[in-house]
Amino acid sequence: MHGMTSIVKTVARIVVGVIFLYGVYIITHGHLTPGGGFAVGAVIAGAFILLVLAFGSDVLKLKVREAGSSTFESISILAFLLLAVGALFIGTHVFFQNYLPKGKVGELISAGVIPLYNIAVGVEVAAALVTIFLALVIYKEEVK
Amino acid sequence: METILAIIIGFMIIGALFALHAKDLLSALIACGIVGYGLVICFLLLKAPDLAIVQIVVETITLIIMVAVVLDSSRRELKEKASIRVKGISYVNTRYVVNIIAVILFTALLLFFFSESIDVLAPFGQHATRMSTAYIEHAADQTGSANLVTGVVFDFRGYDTMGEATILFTAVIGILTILRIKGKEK
Amino acid sequence: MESLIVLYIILPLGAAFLIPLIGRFVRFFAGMISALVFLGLTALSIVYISAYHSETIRYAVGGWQVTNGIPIAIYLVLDGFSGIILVMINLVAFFAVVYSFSYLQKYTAKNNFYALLCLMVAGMNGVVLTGDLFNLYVFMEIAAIASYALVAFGVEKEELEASFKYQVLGGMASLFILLGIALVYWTTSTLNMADASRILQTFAGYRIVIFIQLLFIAGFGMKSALVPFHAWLPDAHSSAPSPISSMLSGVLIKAIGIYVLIRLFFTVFSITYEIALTITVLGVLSMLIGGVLAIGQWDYKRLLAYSSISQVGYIFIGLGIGCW
Amino acid sequence: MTLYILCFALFLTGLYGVLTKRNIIKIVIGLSVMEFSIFLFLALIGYTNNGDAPILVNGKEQLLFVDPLPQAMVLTAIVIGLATNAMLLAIAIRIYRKYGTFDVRKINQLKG
Repeated sequence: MHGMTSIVKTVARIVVGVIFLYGVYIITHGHLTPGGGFAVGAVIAGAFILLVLAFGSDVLKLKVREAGSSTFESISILAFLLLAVGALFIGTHVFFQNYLPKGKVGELISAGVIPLYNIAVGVEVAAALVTIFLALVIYKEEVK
Repeated sequence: METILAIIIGFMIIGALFALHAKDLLSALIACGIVGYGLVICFLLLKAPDLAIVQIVVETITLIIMVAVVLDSSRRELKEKASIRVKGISYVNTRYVVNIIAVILFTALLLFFFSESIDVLAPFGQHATRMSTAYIEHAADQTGSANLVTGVVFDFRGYDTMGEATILFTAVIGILTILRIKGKEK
Repeated sequence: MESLIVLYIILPLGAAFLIPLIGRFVRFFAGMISALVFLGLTALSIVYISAYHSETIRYAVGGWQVTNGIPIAIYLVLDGFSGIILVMINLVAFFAVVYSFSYLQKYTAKNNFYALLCLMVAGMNGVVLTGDLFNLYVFMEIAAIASYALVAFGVEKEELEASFKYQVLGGMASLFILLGIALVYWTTSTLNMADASRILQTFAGYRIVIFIQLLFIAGFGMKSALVPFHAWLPDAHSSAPSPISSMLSGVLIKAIGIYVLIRLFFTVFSITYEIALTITVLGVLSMLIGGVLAIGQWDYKRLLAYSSISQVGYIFIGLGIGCW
Repeated sequence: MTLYILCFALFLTGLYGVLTKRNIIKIVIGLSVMEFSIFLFLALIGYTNNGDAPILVNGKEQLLFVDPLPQAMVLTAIVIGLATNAMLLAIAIRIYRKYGTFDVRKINQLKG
């Protein structure tokens, strides 16, 4: 896959950092402001897709990245499940109970497990979208 | 408010019809984008900022993937013609005309049945909450989340969200399975 | 003992999430863990049937209590009927895994096969156990998407075509069902099945209820290969790997089609004469057409698929007559 | 009520596309239009006149909110729609490479 012109590359290099920063902002404030795990996942995946489209890459490198992102995905969704299962052993022993202290409404560290779920889902969605995109690109490159 | 929404939905219907009838697949995709982004504006008007954010990014990524699929194909669609030509004389293609009449009749029938059957339900803007009354009243003190949608998605109905993350995982495994180069070992 | 009910979801999902991570390094991990999970769940279902056959177990996920007389949590419900279906799902899945050990020799990407099978079983278990309409949709989609990918597992021409047909019809069916669920929410403002049935009683005989019921018949009829909507089953059945064929017509069309329809029509809606007649007529058609079309088949898998369609017809006749 | 009927008309437009079009990409577009109409439908159901977006803001007195439950349902359904679309497109690209066309009339190895 070929990259694009140096104008696109330069702009992409600057913009990607801003997009990541925006993603991190929404994910940490997911329980306070609009947005949350899904939006962030898609935003970060968009940044990755921008990088791949702008700079281009050979198939071998893309394959390494695909393996990495699918591993990330499995780990993060497993973390989500473990967070939910953890409720079976803590507190009142009910599946999906919010077992951490709730804190004060409107503060950054509040709402118990919700921010953790948010982060797990965010990473999962981002990794999933990146894997889907890379799988399509690799298939198109390998089978002509 | 209702008029603006009605106009936007009207545009979305026109966009959808254009997308389904465009000759070039790329312009069909762009027209499909009209429907998707019109939906974003509707979400904003309907006081659903979470949905607007998610829809706008998801729509963009879907468009990128769809364009990537379409871009190196021939992009042309084989059309069914309204008239056929046999030995220099042109006849009206009866199958085409019958199709159009059937579609119009069926649509009118379904729309009529739908509009007749929904007249007992709550009109637009006068929705009465039942299950979500508790979600609205107790979200702040029982989940600690200031964003009620996040509270519902991750706490009251976190089980649904786990299912949804699982669906994305399933789709990824499925796509990796479908797009592997060799299906069988020789 | 009641709280073990969540294992039906956790164990297959956990296995499916672990397989891509560990299966790469340990050779027989995928097959062994899925066989163990399904065997364990079969045993658990048998214990449930024998110990709790006359009572219903309810489990509120998240521990949310009933407030102002309205259930707000997602409930998992296990009664005698769902217990039997659970035994069936997990037992057939166990045998499918045991058979795949040798069947999969010629295929690549074995780990993905087992992961998808685990996800499909998790989806079906979730559908059978849930007492919540939207949750039903979510888990139905897990099972459906896993089965789309499994039908195309061989990635040859026929498999891809069958999977595409199945996806389009299945996707349409899912959207009909989602529209039906949205209409139920509009009518009742609740998603809990027991609560919704209480409110729908005040709407008995209205056209909106008939509309919702028709949407559900169309949607779940497509999922269970009832006759006007049966086109996908023979193709999918004959193209899929053999273990998946057995899962498809053995449990998938029953668990996410017929079981849900029975659950909805016997517990949530009150049935009018016309709807019961519609179901019965569709069942008779399905029985006849499935049987007649089976005569001309020379491929054994297609023959069996048409036989399944015919059997689905018998089940629907029973459902229709039982509703009167 | 007009809004709901328009929304159902959008649903029927998508259904018409799925049932009559013979091109894989057009079928995918039809399915996504049907999806969009249902998302809109759910969002319309949850709207309350003069209601606020369901977010608590410190120091502001809010009494009436839009129903958050349909919004949560749409949030879930959007991602499900993305997953189904991606699966369909993966199959579509593979079919295109095998047959050289998106036309379903030319893709008929299986009979019946």
